[in-house]
Amino acid sequence: MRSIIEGLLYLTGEEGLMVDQIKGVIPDCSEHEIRNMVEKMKKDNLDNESSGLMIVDLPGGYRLTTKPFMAAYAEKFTAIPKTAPLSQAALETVAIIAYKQPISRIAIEEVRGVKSERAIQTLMTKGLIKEVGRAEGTGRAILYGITSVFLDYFGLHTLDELPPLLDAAIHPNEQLDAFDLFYDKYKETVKDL
Amino acid sequence: MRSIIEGLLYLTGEEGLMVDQIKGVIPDCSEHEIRNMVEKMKKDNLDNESSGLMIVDLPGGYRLTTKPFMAAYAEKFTAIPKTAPLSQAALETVAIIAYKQPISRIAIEEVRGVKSERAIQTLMTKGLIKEVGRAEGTGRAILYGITSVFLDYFGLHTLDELPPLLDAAIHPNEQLDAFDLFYDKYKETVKDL
Amino acid sequence: MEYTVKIDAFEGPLDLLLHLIKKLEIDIYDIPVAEITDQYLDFIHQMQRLELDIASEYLVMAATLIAMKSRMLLPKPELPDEDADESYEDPEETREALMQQLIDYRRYKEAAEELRTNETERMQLFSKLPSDLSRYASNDTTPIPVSGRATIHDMLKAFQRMMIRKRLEAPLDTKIARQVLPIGRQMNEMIGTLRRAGRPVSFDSFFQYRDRTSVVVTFLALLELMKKNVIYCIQKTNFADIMIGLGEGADEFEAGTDAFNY
Repeated sequence: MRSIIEGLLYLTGEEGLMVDQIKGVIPDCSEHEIRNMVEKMKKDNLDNESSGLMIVDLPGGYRLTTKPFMAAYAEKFTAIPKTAPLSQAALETVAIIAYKQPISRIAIEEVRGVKSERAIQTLMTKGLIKEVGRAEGTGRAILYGITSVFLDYFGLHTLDELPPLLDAAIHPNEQLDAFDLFYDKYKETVKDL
Repeated sequence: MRSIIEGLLYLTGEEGLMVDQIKGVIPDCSEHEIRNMVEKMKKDNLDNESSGLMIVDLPGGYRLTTKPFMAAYAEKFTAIPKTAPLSQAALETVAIIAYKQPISRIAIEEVRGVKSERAIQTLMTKGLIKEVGRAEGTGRAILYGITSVFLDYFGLHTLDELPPLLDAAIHPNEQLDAFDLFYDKYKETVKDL
Repeated sequence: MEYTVKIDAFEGPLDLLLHLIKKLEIDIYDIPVAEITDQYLDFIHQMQRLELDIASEYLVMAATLIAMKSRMLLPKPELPDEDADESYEDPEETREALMQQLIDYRRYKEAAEELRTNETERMQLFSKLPSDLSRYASNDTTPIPVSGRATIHDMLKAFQRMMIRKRLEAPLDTKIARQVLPIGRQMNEMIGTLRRAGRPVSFDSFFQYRDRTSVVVTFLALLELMKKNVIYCIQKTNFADIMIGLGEGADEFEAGTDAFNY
């Protein structure tokens, strides 16, 4: 049971793991048993100096996270030139902007379900997106769109070359196949350049 | 040091953590010390039955994953799309490429006795193989080789870990040299995929 | 002989031949041409009778086998006939070549089987998505490395993962959304969380279920607790996480669970 909880805490990462979800996976355990077990794991993790991880409370659940001392190392880590130049967050955000432009920050956050200020900031400084106007109505939110740097960066000639977005939420696998097909063509194009 | 590596393994998740990156974060440690430490952590994790996590090898680094027994629970909780296993045709094709690279489509088809265009296509889109050059002479056929995604996909640290061929007609040293020649290019491929 | 296997169970004529060799317990180094040809043709006929599509490679192999078998039945010419239009193909050489091809193919087939084991083992292992480390990044102005740029593929993969992540985030039991969430209970729940944490907790972490009702109720509970001085909120800088901690009024606070129902 302890190992299962540990595994699930890892997989759910920043999203956190609800006690209900643990109960769903280990139906024989009462909420009380689960909470006791996690409290014990929490304590063990804190006491264990050779572990860089700890468990924190969420409303209705828990989350595995790095210990506070790790912040300095995480900072150092991000300073290392990366092989993957754009983070998952930035890639998600730029995908939404490419398909839905012009789009406001609030609308992006609705799609992603998380704050996207930093990602937008990153994309702006890298020149992949720009402000393309203001929304009508109160607030007059900034609207974002992609730039020619975006096209260049992703190896596209025009925006029309973006693969059509299928109903990704319902058919994730088919979606990937469509991407694969597109990817072939994309590589061929690049080769000819 | 151990706690730092654990923390970084958690943060990088599926992306994996390269030995170089660990060195960047803890500059006082030699590669040798890092590798020894991770090997120890690997063993401890495996021995520890109350842990649901383990560390696996990647080319040039490591990745934190759940243990195999977790698979049934894990599927529901991971945000990483599950891929279908390779078809028999693709698997045979990639095996031939791994042992005989660089190799042209025609040469692959001679070994298999059937057309292999589609299998090659699949392997390309999955990033398991890449074009590594052109054959001399007329036609200048495309030559294929494997990528480091291949190594990761099959859980190999280096190409040396490929299972030996039954009647070893391939000289292992030749194979290695060929591999070294491409190695830098592989890295680029992975980045591009 | 009964054939219970379909032709698409084979990866081509070589695979089929290997199957027959194994089934008939033939020594691969000494293939009886007549027998293997008969068996092979039997199989192909059977498939044709079932009106299955047979790839041309299978028919080419059939032709090769028939040619080899018939030449073996003919006497060998005493001397090479230099005037002949076609050079004589020694059936022994053809047999040797086929044997080599089969052995070669079998090696890779076996290697592929081992790789299948690796693949299966690998598929049992799962990892989390990389954490968003942007909050640790000191500046985002680093130029984009040209050699390591992302592709459309990366972007769309990221998008797909986001969709899966959102599906995972949705409450498991959708009925929750229709239940009345008592604010009082939510307030108690939040205080409990803060007590267990023993330190301030981020504002975001209270909004795990993203359905409208629970967001609204949680937010109202927060406001109510703030008004009563049970909790306090701090934000260090613009856009930083808002942290929520227990305030002075926390000790004596007790919400009736039926209070403030919505």
